Amino acid sequence: MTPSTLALLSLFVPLGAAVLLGLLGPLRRTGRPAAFVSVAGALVALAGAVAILAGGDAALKPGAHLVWGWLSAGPATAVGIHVDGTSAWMLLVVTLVATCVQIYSLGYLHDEPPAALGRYFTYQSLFLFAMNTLVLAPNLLQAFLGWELVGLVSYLLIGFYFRKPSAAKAAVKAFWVTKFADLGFLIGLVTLYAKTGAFEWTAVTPVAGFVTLMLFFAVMGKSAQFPLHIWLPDAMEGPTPVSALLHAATMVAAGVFLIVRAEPLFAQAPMTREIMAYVGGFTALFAACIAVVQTDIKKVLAYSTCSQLGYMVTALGAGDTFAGYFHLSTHAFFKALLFLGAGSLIHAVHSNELKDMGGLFKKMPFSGAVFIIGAVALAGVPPFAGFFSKDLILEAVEHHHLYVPLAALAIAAFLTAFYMTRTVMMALFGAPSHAAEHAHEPGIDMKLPLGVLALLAIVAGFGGSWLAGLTGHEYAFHFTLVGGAGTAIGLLGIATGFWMFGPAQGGAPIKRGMAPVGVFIRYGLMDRLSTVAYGLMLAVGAIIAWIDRYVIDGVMNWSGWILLVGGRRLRGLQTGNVQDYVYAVALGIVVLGAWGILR
Amino acid sequence: MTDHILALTVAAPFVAALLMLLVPGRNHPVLRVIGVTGSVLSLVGAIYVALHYDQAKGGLQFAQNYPFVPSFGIDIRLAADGWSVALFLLTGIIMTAGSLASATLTNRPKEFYILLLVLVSGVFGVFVCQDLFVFFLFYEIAVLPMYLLIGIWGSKGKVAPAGPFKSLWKDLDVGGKEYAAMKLTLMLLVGSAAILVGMLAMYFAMGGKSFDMVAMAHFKFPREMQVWVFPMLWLGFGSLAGVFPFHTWSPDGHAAAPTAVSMLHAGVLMKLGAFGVMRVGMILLPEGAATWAPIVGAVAALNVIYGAVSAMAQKDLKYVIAYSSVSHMGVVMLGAATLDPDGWNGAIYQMFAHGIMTGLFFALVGLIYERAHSRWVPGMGGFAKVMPGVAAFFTLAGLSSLGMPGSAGFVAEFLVFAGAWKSGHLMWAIPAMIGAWVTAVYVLRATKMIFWGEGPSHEFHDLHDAKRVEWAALWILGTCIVAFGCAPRLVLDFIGKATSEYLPAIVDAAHLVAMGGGK
Amino acid sequence: MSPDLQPLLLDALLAGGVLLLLVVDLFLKDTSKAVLADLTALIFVGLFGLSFAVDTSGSAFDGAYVGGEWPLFFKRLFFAIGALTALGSRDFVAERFMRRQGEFYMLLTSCVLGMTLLPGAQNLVLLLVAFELMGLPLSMLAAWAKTEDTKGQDRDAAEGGMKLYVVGAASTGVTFFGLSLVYGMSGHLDLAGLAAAPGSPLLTLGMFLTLAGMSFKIGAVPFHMWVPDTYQASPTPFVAFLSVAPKAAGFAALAAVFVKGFGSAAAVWAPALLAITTLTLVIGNLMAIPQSNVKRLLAFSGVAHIGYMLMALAIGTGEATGVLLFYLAGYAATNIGAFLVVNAVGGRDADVDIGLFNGFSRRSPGLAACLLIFLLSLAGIPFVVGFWAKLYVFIEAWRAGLGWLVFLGALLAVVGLWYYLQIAYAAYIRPPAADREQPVAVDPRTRLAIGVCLVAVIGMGAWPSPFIENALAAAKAFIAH
Amino acid sequence: MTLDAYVLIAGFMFCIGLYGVLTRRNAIGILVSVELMVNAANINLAAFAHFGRGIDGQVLVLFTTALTVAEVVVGLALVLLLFRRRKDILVDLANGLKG
Repeated sequence: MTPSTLALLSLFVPLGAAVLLGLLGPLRRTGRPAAFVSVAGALVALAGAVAILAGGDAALKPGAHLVWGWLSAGPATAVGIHVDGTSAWMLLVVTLVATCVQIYSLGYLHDEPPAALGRYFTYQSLFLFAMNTLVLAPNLLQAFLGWELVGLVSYLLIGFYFRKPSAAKAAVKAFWVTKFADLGFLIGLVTLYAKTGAFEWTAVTPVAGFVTLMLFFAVMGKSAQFPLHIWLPDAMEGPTPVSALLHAATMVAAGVFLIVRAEPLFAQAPMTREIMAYVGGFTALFAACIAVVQTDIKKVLAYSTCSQLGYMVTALGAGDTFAGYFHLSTHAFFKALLFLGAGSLIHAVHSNELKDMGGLFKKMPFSGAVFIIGAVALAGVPPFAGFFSKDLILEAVEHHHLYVPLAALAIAAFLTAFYMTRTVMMALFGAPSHAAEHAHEPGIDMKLPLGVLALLAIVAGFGGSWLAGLTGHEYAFHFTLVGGAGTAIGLLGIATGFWMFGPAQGGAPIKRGMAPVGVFIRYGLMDRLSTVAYGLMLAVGAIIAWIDRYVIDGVMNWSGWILLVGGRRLRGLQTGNVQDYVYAVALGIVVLGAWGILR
Repeated sequence: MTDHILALTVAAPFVAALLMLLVPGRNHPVLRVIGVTGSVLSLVGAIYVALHYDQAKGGLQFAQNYPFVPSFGIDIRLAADGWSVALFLLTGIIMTAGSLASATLTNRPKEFYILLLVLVSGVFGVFVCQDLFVFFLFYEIAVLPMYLLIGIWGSKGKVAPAGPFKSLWKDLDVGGKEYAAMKLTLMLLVGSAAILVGMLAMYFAMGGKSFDMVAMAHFKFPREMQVWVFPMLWLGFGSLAGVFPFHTWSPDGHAAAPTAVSMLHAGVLMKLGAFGVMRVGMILLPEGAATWAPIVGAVAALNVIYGAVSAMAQKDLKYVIAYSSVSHMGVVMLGAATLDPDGWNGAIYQMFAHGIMTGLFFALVGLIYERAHSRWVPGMGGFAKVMPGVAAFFTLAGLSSLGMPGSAGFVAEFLVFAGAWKSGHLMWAIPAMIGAWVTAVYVLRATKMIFWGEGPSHEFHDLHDAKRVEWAALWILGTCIVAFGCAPRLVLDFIGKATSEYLPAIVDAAHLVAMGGGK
Repeated sequence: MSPDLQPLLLDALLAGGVLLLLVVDLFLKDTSKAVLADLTALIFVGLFGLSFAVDTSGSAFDGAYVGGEWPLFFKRLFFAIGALTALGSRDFVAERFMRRQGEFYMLLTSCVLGMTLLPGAQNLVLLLVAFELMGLPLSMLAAWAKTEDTKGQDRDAAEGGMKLYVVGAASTGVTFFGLSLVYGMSGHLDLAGLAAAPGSPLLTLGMFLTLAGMSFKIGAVPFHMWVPDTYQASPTPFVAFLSVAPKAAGFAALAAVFVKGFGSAAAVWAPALLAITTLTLVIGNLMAIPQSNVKRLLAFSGVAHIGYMLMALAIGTGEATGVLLFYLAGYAATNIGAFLVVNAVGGRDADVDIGLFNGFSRRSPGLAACLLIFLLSLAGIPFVVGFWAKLYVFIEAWRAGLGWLVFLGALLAVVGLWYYLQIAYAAYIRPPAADREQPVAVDPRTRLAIGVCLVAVIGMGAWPSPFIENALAAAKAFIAH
Repeated sequence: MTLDAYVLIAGFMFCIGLYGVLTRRNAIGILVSVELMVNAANINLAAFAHFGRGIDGQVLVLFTTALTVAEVVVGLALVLLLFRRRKDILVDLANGLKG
């Protein structure tokens, strides 16, 4: 089969699963059978992605392009698929992680009622379709369609436990914030259309600067860049596999993927790139600071995701697309691994809180081991996956003389290593909590995805040059001063973490250093800000609605009332005395007569 | 037979209404069957028209003339263009869903169905009528039954006295259903008065011989006349389209109206207003339209954001949806004001998309109200547990309303925004886009407050999901939202065809106006 | 002078009918006098039918009376109104004024005789005689009260009749005085002579005094103030008659004197008439809003309608006059129907409060639907005759360059809808009072009359063409002669 | 006397009559005042006829006289009716219908 056929398969089989489950209520409500439908769909999609890459990059070099007119006949406003190295690899990453997560979910959500489980897997299938729509987009229009759809599924999945008020709140917050950012996408899209008449990735246009700036605004929302990252920590209200898939590996990385795809546009906009580098660098540092003081294991990972996305954005801002893309891929694997591993721990102790864990390594060696693999990969320890991509990013940033972002990334690297060590120490070692005493390893359905992802987290870094070749870049690992320094900083972070939270300390909660700063930033500033903004909007709404009801509508009522009162006043003339009536006649003839004579 | 398909489609509901006169009022099943049959027949007619409209040829098809008042040059001229096809379909769909949704009505169904069917005949007529005068007649038929429909079958609301006009409350009974019905009727008829005046001005400017709209489109009215007649038509028709500040009938009217009436009114009738502005105001008076377009667009942009922000503050569910209609009709008017092909296509498509979406919304609100006996959003919560189907459809409608890709609403809004941008009116497009975002805020907030969270509290003891025939309406409309969102060209091609026929003349006129010459 | 009475054939037969009624009345017992109503209706129907069969063109009395399409249109209108009134009055009158039925129908018929004579009059003498022949019975009929009954519907009949009489008598004096000046300045009493009179201030004064005097009969503001009081007090079936027939006759007289007689001086009187028109439109509509008595409400609504008709009169062209005829016919059908329904609902109550209509549609759905249609026609809603009537007036007004008046008229039509809907609201939306849940009793003849009105209202609304053509032709003949 | 004098007298009479209608509370007084108005018109008609406007005016005087008689008869009947109902004939007290 040709790459385009395979890509269509990967695209539409999950959609088919979603539609099937969506329309067939009875099937959906059976729970596990429904889940198998979805998993089967994901497996087919994965097989398609693998087959595309297995077909060799000869077929992918020019890129298979297949479009149908959507808003009108003709290619200008078309949808379809575009399969080249970049999208093929991304397709593989997405389908692979999605498959892992879906299989994992079978175990993780074992205790959910069947109807809820069916709903969950319907969303999962829909997500895969939406994400593939975005990945395979032949133009920005379709990218936007996919972009919005993944946002929708994110909303639905965060709100999966919709009866929980905090989850409901988090779901709508996520939607509002990302949708607000999406205004940027829409504006950029419309501008591009207005100026070029189409939505091509490769458009050359004088407004590229504006368009890319707007696109980046959308990326800031979806990829959780400061200050639009506020939704991501709250999004952890969703089930942990969802966090792994959407809010760590794939959906939040869509922003990065978008910039990678739209490279020709961004290349025309150096200004935008510079802004990106600074925003990314700041986010990397900022989020890492907050991650240090989190007590909820998922929140640690969420801020870590934020921070890592900052890395990618900085790399893209430095103009090194491949560095960003590479980190996207490795991050997808190890962060999904971390989340799923964390999920395994959570599943065991029924709590997200680090203080409820502790000493779990002994009870759950497999989960603990894979979690540690993920952590070291994230910390950038060679030869794990994160090392290579992070090294490349630092190198690229240095190469473009972006020293401020570079410094931020370096500090972030230290903090990353530090907080991951802290997390590992607090969760896996030290004195077990009461809840942790009955913890045990999950079943095979959860172990299998963990194993696959752990493997990838170890080896993915070595595929760098292959990936570069696939996507038309050049890359070979070589030692540089800045990269080495980065690694050293990372190791220093681990050491510090070990020193502070190691067995000697017994996983004591943090009370030193930057704790107040982080707490302030997290709870004092950003949350307050979003609450204030929301409250302000509601207040404006209330004022406008009041004006509408009592002033605008009041004027309407008033004009009717004038008639009513006018009529009532006039009734006073009708006195009932017939001579007054004759007076009216007399008045009439006097006026008429005067008019007649004087005219 | 097929030559007269338009007349047959227009007449089908009316004939059904006449048939009902013969049925005793107690015989509910027969009445229901006649009502639904009349609606379905008109839907079949609409589909027939869509299938047999020759897209390659375009223009006015299925044309038929029926003499009416020859001495004043009034004929019933029926013919369909691409827009008619799309809006015919919309009306058929909404009416079918509406008649299904009111199948559970037990209070005087005979009168209800008769009025509803007469109304919908008028709507069909407007969309295919090529005689300005008869256009107006159909328009009136579509508007007037509203009074009784709301007055008799409506529900009562209450508005606390406040504000600078507080003293009016004791005289006007603000908030009641009769107040709403009366306000709606009077405001719309004041609009009609303006339309009538504009219409007569056009009739006499053309020599007082004929109301033929095709002839009028070719006739070049004097610039000065266009410039004062267009605003008459804009505000006249616009009052039905909820143009600020003549939108205030809409929240009260929709909130008071019974389910099927809200569906039809917000779903189809408001479109008549916007359709009138475009079909009569803009196409027949291109220079007037070009002169006024900046103001029309600015008011429309205001409508979008104003309606959305107002909706955000509403606590009564029906008011939320009603204000959202005001906001969405702003999108339609914005598209119309762009005088750009994408903008116009978007405007008509938004009529279509919003019609279906809001029809679904009102159907759902009706279901919720029927079960919860309350429309007070803050008091609800957790309804998704007991009515998951309703929750799902409500979410779907909400997504269309906020312009989610894959739903019809996205296509429409996107085209309108693109049109606004292309016509160089950033200052319209940005408020409109922000308005679309505010839509997301209030729709999801409402969804959250109604369906999510803990609950439902025990005061809502007879909540249950949709049943039997109620599903039909939901499925019809829900399917349409997704189908027309995924495959917009099903109707967009028709719309685009007609737009491409009408627009060039207006663009030329806009150039003339911009140059200040062209007399 | 060879009295060729051919043009007056119908009028002569009607005069015979008056006598016949008088004579028959003598031979009937009180209990069987109700048959006089049927006889009256029969006379009118017969004459109505005959009007299609005989040729009444030509002139009589040495040119003082000219037949033709114009008078014929009015005659048919008056015959129809007379027949409908007689049918609608029958049971009402028989129940209340059992002994005085003969006089009632005799007066009604002679009143119609005055009206039928009027449109053809080409001479002020004949015009005045016909005008008075019409006017005097009206006062009597308006005061037609059952003196023993001091609480029921005719409680205030004497007062209402007296008001009509006093304002009417004063107006007659004004008319006479005005016409005397007109005669003095022009030297002629025939309309053709008036047309040739040279302008002078006294002539204008006379003209305006005549206008004022005649405006009383049609109830134009500010000569309208008797209208609501008299309508409220008088027997309702008679109000149905009073609200349409004298108006039509008054317009015939005004058209004769002004459009025809002073046609060349239109520039003088048209502005004055427009001022009256505007006042009438505004005052009539505004004062109708706060009314709670349906008869008063319809009275003020009638004043408002006179405003629309005056609009057509003020334009003064042939087409406008034709439109006026159409308006009169449509208004007659609508208003008679409305008042007959009001009579049925009001029953014996002294005041027909809107509250009496509560739940009407549940009590008698058919009758309520009729009322609704009449109200819609009054409001000027499409597909009933009132719409076309207003529309034609607007079209003609626009043609005459009175765009502002069209706009005002259209806006006030919306205001009109407001108060008409108040009745519809009570009838359709409010529940019936506990003691009034049974269907409204309507006698068969009233039912017939209402049905005829309904058919006319819907027929002329759905298919106005033949009627407007007929009216235009009549007006054309009138102008051309 | 000249025509102007007749017309002036007639005008004066008409005004007196109108004033009477407006001010007399007694119904009979109003009837008499109306007579004055009509007779003012009659004086006009007769004078105009006399001063060369032809015989028509005099003919009309005869007619108006007859019509006025009829009118007064009706008026007196109404006054009687009013009296039977109210036991007085003061028109300004008969103001039950208003508004």
